[in-house]
Amino acid sequence: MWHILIMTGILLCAIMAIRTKRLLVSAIWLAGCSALVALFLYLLGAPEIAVIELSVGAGLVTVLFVFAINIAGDEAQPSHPVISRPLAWAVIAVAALLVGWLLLPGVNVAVPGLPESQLGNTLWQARSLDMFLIGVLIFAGALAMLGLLADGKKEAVEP
Amino acid sequence: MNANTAFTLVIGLPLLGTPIIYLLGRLWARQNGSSSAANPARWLAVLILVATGVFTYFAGVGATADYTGISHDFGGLTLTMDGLGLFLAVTVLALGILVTLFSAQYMQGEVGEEKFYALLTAMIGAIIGLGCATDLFNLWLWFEVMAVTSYFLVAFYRDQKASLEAGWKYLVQSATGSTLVMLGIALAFAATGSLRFDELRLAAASADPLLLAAGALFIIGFGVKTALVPLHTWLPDAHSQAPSGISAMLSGIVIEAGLVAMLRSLGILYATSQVWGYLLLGFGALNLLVGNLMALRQTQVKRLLAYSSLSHVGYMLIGFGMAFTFAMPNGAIGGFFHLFNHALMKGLAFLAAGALLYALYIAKGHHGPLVLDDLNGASKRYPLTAFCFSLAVLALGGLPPLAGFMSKWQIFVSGFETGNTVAILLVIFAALNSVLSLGYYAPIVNRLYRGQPSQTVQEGAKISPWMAAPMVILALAIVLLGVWPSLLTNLTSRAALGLFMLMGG
Amino acid sequence: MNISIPVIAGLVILGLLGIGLYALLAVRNLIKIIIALQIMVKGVLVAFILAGRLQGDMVTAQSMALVVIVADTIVAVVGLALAVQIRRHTGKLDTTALTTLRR
Amino acid sequence: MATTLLLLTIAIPWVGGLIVWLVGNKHTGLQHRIAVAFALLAGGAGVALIPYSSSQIVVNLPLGSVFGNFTFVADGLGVFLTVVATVIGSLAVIFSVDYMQGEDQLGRYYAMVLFFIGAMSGLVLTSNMLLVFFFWEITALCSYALISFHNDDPKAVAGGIKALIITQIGGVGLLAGALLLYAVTGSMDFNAFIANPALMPAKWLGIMAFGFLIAAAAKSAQFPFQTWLPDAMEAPTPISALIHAATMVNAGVYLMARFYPAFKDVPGWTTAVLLVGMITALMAAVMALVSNDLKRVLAYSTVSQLGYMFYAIGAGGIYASQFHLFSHSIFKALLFLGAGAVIHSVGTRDMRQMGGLGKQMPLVRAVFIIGGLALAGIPILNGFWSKEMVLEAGLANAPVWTYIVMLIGAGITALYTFRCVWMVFYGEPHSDQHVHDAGPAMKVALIPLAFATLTSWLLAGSFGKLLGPETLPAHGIEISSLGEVIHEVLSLPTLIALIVIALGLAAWWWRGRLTGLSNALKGVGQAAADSFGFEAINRGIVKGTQSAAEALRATQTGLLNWNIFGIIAGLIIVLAVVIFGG
Repeated sequence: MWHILIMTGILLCAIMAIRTKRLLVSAIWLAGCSALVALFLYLLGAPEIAVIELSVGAGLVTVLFVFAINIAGDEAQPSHPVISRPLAWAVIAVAALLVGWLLLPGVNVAVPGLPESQLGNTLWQARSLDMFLIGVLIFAGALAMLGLLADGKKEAVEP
Repeated sequence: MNANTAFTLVIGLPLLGTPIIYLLGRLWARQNGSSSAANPARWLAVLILVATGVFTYFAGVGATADYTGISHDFGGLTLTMDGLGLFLAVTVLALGILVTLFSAQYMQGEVGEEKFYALLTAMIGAIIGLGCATDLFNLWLWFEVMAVTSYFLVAFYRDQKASLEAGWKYLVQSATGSTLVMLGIALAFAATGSLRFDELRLAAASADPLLLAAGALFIIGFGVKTALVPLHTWLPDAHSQAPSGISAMLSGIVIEAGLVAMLRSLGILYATSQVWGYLLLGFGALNLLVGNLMALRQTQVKRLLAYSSLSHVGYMLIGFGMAFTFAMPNGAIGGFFHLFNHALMKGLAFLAAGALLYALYIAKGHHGPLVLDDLNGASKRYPLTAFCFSLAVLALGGLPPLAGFMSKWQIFVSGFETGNTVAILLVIFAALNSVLSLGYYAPIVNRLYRGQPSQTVQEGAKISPWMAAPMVILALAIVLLGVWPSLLTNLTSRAALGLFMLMGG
Repeated sequence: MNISIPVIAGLVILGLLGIGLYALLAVRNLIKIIIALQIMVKGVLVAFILAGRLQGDMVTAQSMALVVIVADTIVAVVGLALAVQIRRHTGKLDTTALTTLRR
Repeated sequence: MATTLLLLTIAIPWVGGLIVWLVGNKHTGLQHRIAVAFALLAGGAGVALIPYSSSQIVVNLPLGSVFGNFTFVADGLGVFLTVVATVIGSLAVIFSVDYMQGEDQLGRYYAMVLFFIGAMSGLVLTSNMLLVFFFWEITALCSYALISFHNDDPKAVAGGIKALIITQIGGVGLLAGALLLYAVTGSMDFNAFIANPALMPAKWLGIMAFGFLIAAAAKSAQFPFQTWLPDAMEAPTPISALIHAATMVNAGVYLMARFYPAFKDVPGWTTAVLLVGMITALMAAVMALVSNDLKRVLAYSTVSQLGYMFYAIGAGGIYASQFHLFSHSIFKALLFLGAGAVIHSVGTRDMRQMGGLGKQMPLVRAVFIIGGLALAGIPILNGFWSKEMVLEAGLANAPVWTYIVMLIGAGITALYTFRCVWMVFYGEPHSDQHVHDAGPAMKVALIPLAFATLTSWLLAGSFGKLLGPETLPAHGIEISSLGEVIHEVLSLPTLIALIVIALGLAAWWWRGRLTGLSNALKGVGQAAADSFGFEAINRGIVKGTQSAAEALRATQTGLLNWNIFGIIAGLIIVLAVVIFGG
């Protein structure tokens, strides 16, 4: 029952994040969505990742969005979509139907019990290569952001 | 040298070298201002890549000692340089080193030069790693690193609106595809409980709907990067707006890295369904036709070359489709051969177009697109570049004695070997498309060799030997592989073996 | 109501991905497009955890989910940086303003 | 020795081409000399190869996997065509010294010519199907590059690309056949297959036979692919002589002759070859009759004569076809080079602007008339002997009505040849033209060809030996002496043929009185001037493709939302295939 409520909440937040005209409000709906997803993950038995999602997804990313919206400006946009809404909905519905066709029977099974969690160990030992790559990724992302946001002329005359 | 150590260095060196390149370049730029002499970051990048190449040689000696390749455990994850991994590493390093050399003059004095070299090196490292991954999630992560490093490279001219636009479309479409791949990985994990290729392959023996969905998501997700036809729309924009060296890398190796990732993930699911091969063949035919028709009426040179990449991916897809559908070894070998040749040919074409673009526009501070009319009579002033460019486009069109002919031949052979009428018709369709492609390649050559140089050509700047040298090397390689195709058989057949082992053959 | 938890999770996954993709089709604002990508990734997160739950391998699932969160934050950062830069150069945050590259 | 010679024949021109290109366009004198030297060397190597002809493989470079062994065989057919390519090639290069004097970008010109000569030798000497295709395409590439040598002229560019694309479309037939050969027999070597065509199941053999016919028809400008050759006349004239009269266009005839023993039992194949040859011979002859462009007349006549060769092969007359090929290469090269000398000095190709040139250029007139008489089939020039042999092969093995059609073709040939000679060298001179005689290098090239036109038929016996069972065991050519040929030719049908040819000549003299007839045939003339609608078909295809391409460009909207739509559409398609197709 809780699950259904949370599901409704998640989807509602997501829809609102898309529908709202103002970007800041949109970012806040996204944060709400994120928080509910974190709760859902907690209920699914993943407390550690729920915490991380809460802090990164709902926290850090929202801050980033607010920051970006501050720079870019939050003017109301004409909301004429390029692709007519019914067509978009129809396409999405068909795609979701087809994925669901394959997915739902597969997941409709009994849930096994939860073993002891050892996330830390797994992260730093079993999947340490992934952690290394995350490091590379963060570095690359930082470089890209620096590069993109840097003001060309100013940098040229820097001593 | 110990092959295992060499392999570790091959993986680690480009990625660990990235921050060093950046810091060195940054410090140097701070002290000297960015528009004067050569930034040492480029030489460090070349040095690191060449060193990686040397280590790849030693690792390759070890990797070819037996058919399983050479493995190294990083924590709980294993990287294995099998035939396919070695092949991809050789291809990306060969093209990458030449592109870095080429960029030395091309990128001279651009703001953010050091970031360019750092990210280029990281991208090459990521592609090497992608070829060696043995874990589905790890494969995706290498793929994602490659994507993130390339976003900035595509949008490098961040003062140009068109460049930003291209980068934006590339990022969003890429990220969408990447998300679909992630979902596919989650589904595969949900169905089998494992991510390692070998375990997954054993577990994925039946047509579990989750695995079928995963396969479909892999095709679409990786297909965005590979530029399968309805998903290809980012490609002409990104390829035409990126700095030319990056266009060469994108077209020559990045989209093919997506293809390798797709083949790896579909290879694991080989036993689940027959349709993967048919889908590859279908997308191959579609890519051929759409790529050629779209290129036929282009007036911008780099955009034309970008569309022709679509059709060349089509040839590769047909080769791999033959391997998947009819278990034809020649299909896979030919596919990999064409992949390599395409890296050379399209790399050369983009570098030559880039050299002209540089001489005619960028050196003068313009950022206009290079249009076909600008090529008129270019051979008068730039005989070497014009010759290399002609060689590249004729090779792309599949004319002997150039490399593109031989790899197409091998792919076509695999189609006929099946003895299947549909496969044979598909090959004939592909051959006719090859003819159609001459409809846009040949006029380029004619333009280059006109007697009267266009106004833009007459006013063009000089092309330095640093730009010419990589082109000459690529041109020689194209001719050499055209007259001596078996030079590469060892590498390509091992790559095919790697693929077939994955498929459980 | 007698729907099992995995099915609910499956619906969440489908719903989030569907809404995200719909937004990519229908929304023109650049920052909202990044938001849409974020929504899709949240669906994938749920998918990873669900997969781990079904296979009883929560540890692997959570570590993957962590990587996904970080990786997509990076993509969001780069995307936002691009969006900001585009806004600086075109004065707009609209995809329909970005059609110089066509045909 | 044979190995060395054979490899030299291919390698010398290629090395020469490379050197000429590297010398650079600043040293034109040196470029001329190098090109001539290497062409002559190649010619020498080619001729020296004659005594070594045999059916044995002399070069074998194993390459492995799908590329097979690169094998070369110096058998009669190959050696003969190599000699034609290298010798006429050297004469064309010598001619070019005068013709191309002062032209820009000589390096590219000579490099391509020499590259072509080497590739042509390679094409006829190899026994590896991959290499056949390989060299086949190289000759097409060189032909394209040389047709559009004057890249500033849009007509030349269009002609080059047209030639390239049409021969490439035909090339797909050769490709399919070659791939079939490898896929079914597991070997790229075609000699084993020719000796034993049963290696191939009948179904595949049929596809291969007709695939090769398509390729040969496209290469030799036969019906329905004939449209590219007239447009190829934008090439510099020595190129027209070398590539589009004497060598490359013969590759199709060569291919048919080479594989005749393997395909002759394929149902309908010989008939198809016969009919293609017949239709082309007649149609092109009519088109030659109404054209006013000197080079186009010669081009149509080339197409028509190639039709005779196809006809002979269809009728089983391999020797006749090859002998006609031999004669034709000589006299058509002579005619083209003569025409080149005329065009070079007059500065136009339109025959209506010429006339009365004989007085200013007596030597050119003399050799041109020799060539013209050979083309018309007047005894005792080489064209007479070979054409009669073709006709007799037809009379012996083909339906009589086809023989009659070919006879009519011979009459028209005589008529258009005479018309052409008259319009160029006789009649009213156009006084406003400044005409100068041919240069010395041109004469050096023309005189040997004229001499050969007069005498090459004397080689008929040795030619028969060259193509005999020792070097071509599967072809069964049994002609060993000149006497045999003379005996065969001098018979009643020859008389009939000569009468028809004489009628053709007479028709020109009486052209005034035949106005009624010519008015009646005006429709045919108009249709012929329009290439019997084939040009329109070509244009239609090109236009259709172009507009399809233009329409498709609308799909690249540049709008991110539509791009994403593409991704989702792709996802739906793939999912649907997976769910419903798996």
